[in-house]
Amino acid sequence: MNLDFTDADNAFRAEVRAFVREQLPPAIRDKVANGVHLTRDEHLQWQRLLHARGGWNCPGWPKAFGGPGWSPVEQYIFEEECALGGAPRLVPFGIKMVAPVIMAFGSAAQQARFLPKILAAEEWWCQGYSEPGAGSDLASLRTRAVRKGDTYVVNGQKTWNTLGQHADWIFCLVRTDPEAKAQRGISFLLIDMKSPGVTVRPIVTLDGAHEVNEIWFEDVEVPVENLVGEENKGWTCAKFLLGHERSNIAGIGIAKRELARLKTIAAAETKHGKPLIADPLFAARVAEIEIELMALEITNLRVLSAEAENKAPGPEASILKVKGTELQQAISELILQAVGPYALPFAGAAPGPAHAANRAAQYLNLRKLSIYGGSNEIQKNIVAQMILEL
Amino acid sequence: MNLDFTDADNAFRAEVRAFVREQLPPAIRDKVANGVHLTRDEHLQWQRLLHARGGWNCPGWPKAFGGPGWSPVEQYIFEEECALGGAPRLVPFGIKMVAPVIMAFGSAAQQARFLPKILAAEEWWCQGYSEPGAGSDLASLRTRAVRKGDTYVVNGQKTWNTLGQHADWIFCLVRTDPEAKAQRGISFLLIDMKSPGVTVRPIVTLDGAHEVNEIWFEDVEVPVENLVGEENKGWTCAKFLLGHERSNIAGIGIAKRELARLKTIAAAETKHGKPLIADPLFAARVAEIEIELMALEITNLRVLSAEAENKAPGPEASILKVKGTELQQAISELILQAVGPYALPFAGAAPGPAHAANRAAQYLNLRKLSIYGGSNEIQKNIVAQMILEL
Amino acid sequence: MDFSFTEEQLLLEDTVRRFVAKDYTFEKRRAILNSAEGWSREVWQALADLGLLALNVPEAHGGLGGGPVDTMLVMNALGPGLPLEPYLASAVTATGLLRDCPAQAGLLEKMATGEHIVVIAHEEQNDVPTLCRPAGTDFLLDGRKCVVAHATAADMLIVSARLAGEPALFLVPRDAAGLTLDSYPTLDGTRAAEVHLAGVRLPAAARLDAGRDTLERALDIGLAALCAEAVGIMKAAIDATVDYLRTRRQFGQPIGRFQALQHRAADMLMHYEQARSMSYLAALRCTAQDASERRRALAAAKVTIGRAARFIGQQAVQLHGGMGMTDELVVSHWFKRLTAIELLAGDSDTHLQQFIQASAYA
Amino acid sequence: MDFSFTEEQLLLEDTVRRFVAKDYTFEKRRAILNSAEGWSREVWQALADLGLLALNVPEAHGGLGGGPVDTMLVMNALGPGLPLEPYLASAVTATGLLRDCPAQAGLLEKMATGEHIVVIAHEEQNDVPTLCRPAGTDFLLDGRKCVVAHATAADMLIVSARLAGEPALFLVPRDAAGLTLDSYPTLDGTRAAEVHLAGVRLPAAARLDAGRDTLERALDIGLAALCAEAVGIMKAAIDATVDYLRTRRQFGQPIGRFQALQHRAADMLMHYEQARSMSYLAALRCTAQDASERRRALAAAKVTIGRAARFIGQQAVQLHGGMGMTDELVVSHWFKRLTAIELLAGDSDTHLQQFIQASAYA
Repeated sequence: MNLDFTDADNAFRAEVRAFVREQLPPAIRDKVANGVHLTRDEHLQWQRLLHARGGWNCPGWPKAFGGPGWSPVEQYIFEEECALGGAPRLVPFGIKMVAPVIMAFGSAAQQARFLPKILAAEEWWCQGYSEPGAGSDLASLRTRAVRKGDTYVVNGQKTWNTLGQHADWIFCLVRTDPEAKAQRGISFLLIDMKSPGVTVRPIVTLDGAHEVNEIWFEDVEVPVENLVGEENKGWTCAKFLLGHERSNIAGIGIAKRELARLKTIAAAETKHGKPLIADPLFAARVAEIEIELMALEITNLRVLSAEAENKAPGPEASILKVKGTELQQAISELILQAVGPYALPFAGAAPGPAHAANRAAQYLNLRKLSIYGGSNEIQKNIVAQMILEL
Repeated sequence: MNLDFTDADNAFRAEVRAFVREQLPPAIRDKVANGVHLTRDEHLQWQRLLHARGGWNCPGWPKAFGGPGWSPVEQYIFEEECALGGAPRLVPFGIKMVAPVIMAFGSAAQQARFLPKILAAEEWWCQGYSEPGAGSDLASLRTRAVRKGDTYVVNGQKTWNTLGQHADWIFCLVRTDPEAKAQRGISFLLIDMKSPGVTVRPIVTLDGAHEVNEIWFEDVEVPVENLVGEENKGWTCAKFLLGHERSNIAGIGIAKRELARLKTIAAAETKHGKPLIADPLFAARVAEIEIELMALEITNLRVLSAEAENKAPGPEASILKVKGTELQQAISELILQAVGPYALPFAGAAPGPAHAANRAAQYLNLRKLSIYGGSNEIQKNIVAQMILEL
Repeated sequence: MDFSFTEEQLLLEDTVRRFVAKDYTFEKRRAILNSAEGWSREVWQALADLGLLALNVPEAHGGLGGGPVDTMLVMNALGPGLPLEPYLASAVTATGLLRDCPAQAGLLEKMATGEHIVVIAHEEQNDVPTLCRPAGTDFLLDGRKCVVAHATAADMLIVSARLAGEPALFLVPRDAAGLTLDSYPTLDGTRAAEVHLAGVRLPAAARLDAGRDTLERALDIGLAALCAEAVGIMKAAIDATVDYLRTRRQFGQPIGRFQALQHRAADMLMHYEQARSMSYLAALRCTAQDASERRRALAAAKVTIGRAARFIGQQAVQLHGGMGMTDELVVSHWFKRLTAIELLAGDSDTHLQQFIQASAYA
Repeated sequence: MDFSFTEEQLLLEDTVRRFVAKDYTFEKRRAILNSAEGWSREVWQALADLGLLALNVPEAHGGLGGGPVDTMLVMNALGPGLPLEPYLASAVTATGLLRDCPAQAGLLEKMATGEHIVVIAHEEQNDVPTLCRPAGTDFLLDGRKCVVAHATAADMLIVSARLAGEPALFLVPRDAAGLTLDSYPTLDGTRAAEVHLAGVRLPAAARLDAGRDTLERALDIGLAALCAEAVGIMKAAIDATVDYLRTRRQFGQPIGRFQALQHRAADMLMHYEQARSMSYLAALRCTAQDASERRRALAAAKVTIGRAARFIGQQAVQLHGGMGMTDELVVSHWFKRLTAIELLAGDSDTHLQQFIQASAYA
């Protein structure tokens, strides 16, 4: 047993680090540093720079599909270095969600049509899973797709759709057999966002951002060739996808970056004439988090290592999700506390020190972490039922 | 609105304080201070001293039955001053549990037979509620009482019986109608511990103490005149009793005394050559608890005050139970931390400073607080279901 | 010991509660929030008409002579409406200060009617003090006050400054030459501003006859009111969350049947009850003469309310799921105000340390 | 990076696990606990026969030349048995120290066979130092060492003392004149003693050729083993609790169906996984040459394991209800050992502060 990365791993890390340092546009780096949302073009700009490096924008893809063919540990190092270097998180819906499903269940024609566009960062994907009446409880979804000849006619409503305003395509779970119970009778469908009858309605969130949407489908016609896998067997794709969504679920790199930011801010802010970080109580709060993060990094690597040995990426990911999101939220709370009253100015106002700008919006935004992707309560159910068999 | 006690309240407090200071035997005070369990005689000695003062050993009793006829606030002050003065907690099974039931549901003959002996601290009572298969879930109890002429024949087993080894009498919930469901078919029976067929089997707890027992009933004959209230209506008594058990449930006085002890110990112990209490992190941990205790005291007084206006002592008591026991446990944790390695010597060994003796046993013993009297999980169910109506 | 309120007090609370329900709806507030000024003079006049602006003004100066307990009830009721008007800043805190300045009776009378709004500008970044120097019989002020809530709404600012090393307070008209405001929205929707003072010339009469003690007591009166506001919001957030748990269904049952969520709601209620208790203490001790008793009580109250505000605010959002994250529902706005309250007037750790000091632990 | 173990290591762990299951049952341990000595020489010989006492002795001195990872696996497996014998004290910590003293090869050989038991006596109450003064070529020791685990079982004590203001280490036979032991049971059942040294005369050869660094590294080797022991106990406590939740019925169903208890169990598991990760780190860093890297890792590990030990220990008892409070069930004994481990070798806050210092926060 040893906890050190191999020389090859370290060389790879250096390579990624250098790439991010040299290639990440400073304007994007600054926006990420200040928690400002990127434009569509900025996202795509970074993805294309990565793509040009050899498919790095698709870190989990095998070489056969044009990806870099990295091991789980290499993917982990890549994502960590991107985060530490201040790069934006890769929008996962195309590269990490629909692509693996198309690779595993799609026809050769679907693979040929869709994967190269994702790889080239030419088409933006979004997700149509949640519905107003079905959040964590996907089995109760109601969006209908009725087959008429060579098309499905889709009616219904999706919600909590992330960045759909930028998307060219959406992958959806739709009900194709209204008689079937629970997860049966659901199909996995790819829908062109430009189809007539698709409406995107923004949902403004508490931080004032437009990051999520409602998507309405009114008699939207979808060619049957856009069905992935078998009709009524969409649940198989959905379960498969949930497993893949969870790589990098702990967000260790982001947490490390934000912890470093917290320490920098706490060194700059003063309390009773001394740096805040020298306050024994504040230092203890920071240290508790830093220690938990050290532990979670090793826990994450343990899970990765089991994955690398072809053990399935199982319910352990739920542990990473709960602890990882708790840590990111805890760091954002301490940043708010460190910044103090200058955290109050909002909506772009920044009368205080530069490090204070936008911190409240970030704190508010990060509350989503424990809600989406399966709420932390659902994750604990999974831990109790799948791992502990209660 | 005001938070100050009245002059009359303050005078009463001074009276109780003086009494405890003058009358509490030093040997008993020392045992309480060191968390050492008292003998039967020591308990009774203190109860008789209180009794001689005018029924003070029965603080909740009305004057009609020989009690002091105190208001809820006076009872609160009395119990707080007893705790602060280092007096032992009054064993509640006679005075606070069976006595109110006998007053409310007992016959005149039962009242005449039993209450004076409790008041005079001549008879010791214990409780027969829990059974091996029925802890918080009293409705599933199985101890049977079959009526044969003028006697009930009792068979079954009770557990988690506190101090039954000292008891003259036990009050029991027994099943008198085996056909009835859930809480129906249960009766409230008074049983002489000297009856043939009663066996007391000690349960040694993790702190090495003998504080609880199993009680076995084998063909125990109980005269029907020892039935309180109606046959099969014992649940009414049980519910009534649960309400009364909860006065002083928060244990504010004890918590204040132990918090003071914590501060004294932390002032005597050193860390890096300074008193431990001067360590900013340790001080913060103490302060968090002290502040919570300040809040809980006011919350407790608010509940008392509502009670005094004849609003029923309702499910709010569950809040007091959860918070009060959490605080007592938290204080015992910090005491353990303050004492350090000299908390390890056990079973009477006391090689370290006097304040270190027995602290680990106390910490271990207090884990019971969140388990007994309705576990804290059950209390939260009550808060959610009875107060929040979820 | 008495936890009851007088009939007048209960009537007052009820009046405010009905005002919020009828005249300060979430929709109306949103319109005010999106207006250029960010607050409503019409609402301000309505508050004056209800007598609320006169509440803390002594009867001698045309007021109602109310005290912190009355204010507590008003803030409890006002809180859930998330007022954008400077009620706490002007009608509670500044009024609480000026009440101790006999020369300011006229100003108080105008504050009682709603004609004048006054806010205190005290906080400084990294404690860089605002300085005052004499110029003949006048005074000159230079410095910067940070994140002054409602500064643009104010007619007058009470500015703290150092005069020959000693603290002093000055009444500064908002339109004084040399005073500029850099205004911006804050996370809970209220406007605040950086107050820049560059050679602001004031006559001798602008200096208030009040020292550090008066200022500290006024700030404590404001702190107690802030605690009461938080408690009112917490209650509303818990009620809305419990309602949501009862109606929202998942996996075939209301989500309020899930025990983990029931326990979370119970934890929210326990935080609330403790916060409410400490808000009583804050109201009853904020005018105490004994400074260390007052500090101890107020610090303990702020710690309790800060912790409760965070837990209840976060969990109200969490238990509402995605809906809790939307700008559309009031719950996210309560969460934001609770977040701001935790940061305002000293954060929880600062008060924890003040408590330790006032309690003479070591 | 490699989280796998060698076949030899897995075999070693399995051997210990089977030894505990078969030869160190809860009943057998109870009999040893109640014996006069409070530990079993027969068990000690069995451990020697399994090669466990030789594990950390260098091959040159008749040992197996194992390291901290091997020890971690042994302690994982040994922990749930709650051994009353001085395995950690003698075969890990003291061996770890003596391994660095070339002159002590003979002693190490005897420790490997089980013939000699050695424990370190280092802690002092309120840091009152044990003093050493030269007397001709001899040394005289005076002082008191507190809560020395297994002191009465030891043949030799390694005593730290100040010699002309500098730290020094001495090998003291337990039967040395002037050395008295005041022995007592501790809360987890192991025996400890106050070690009183009154003019204990030692020859020059008794002084170990080892400084503060050697001592500190040995203590860190012991600390890593203590962490591993805790992790083993946590796992056993979680398994037993989950079993209990599955079988114990209340309100008509297994209590493990209640979501609040499911989430509690999930929280226990999460604490455990984090503790296990940090126990790996502790094992791999406890022999690191860079003192501040070592301190940082070990302090972080102790904090994590301390918190996890408390939460898992308390909740194992809580979820067992009244049964968890009884002496009859092993779960209360695991809880007691976990409680002791949190207090031993520096509590969580002490290590938190060490972590801050080693991380150069300010």
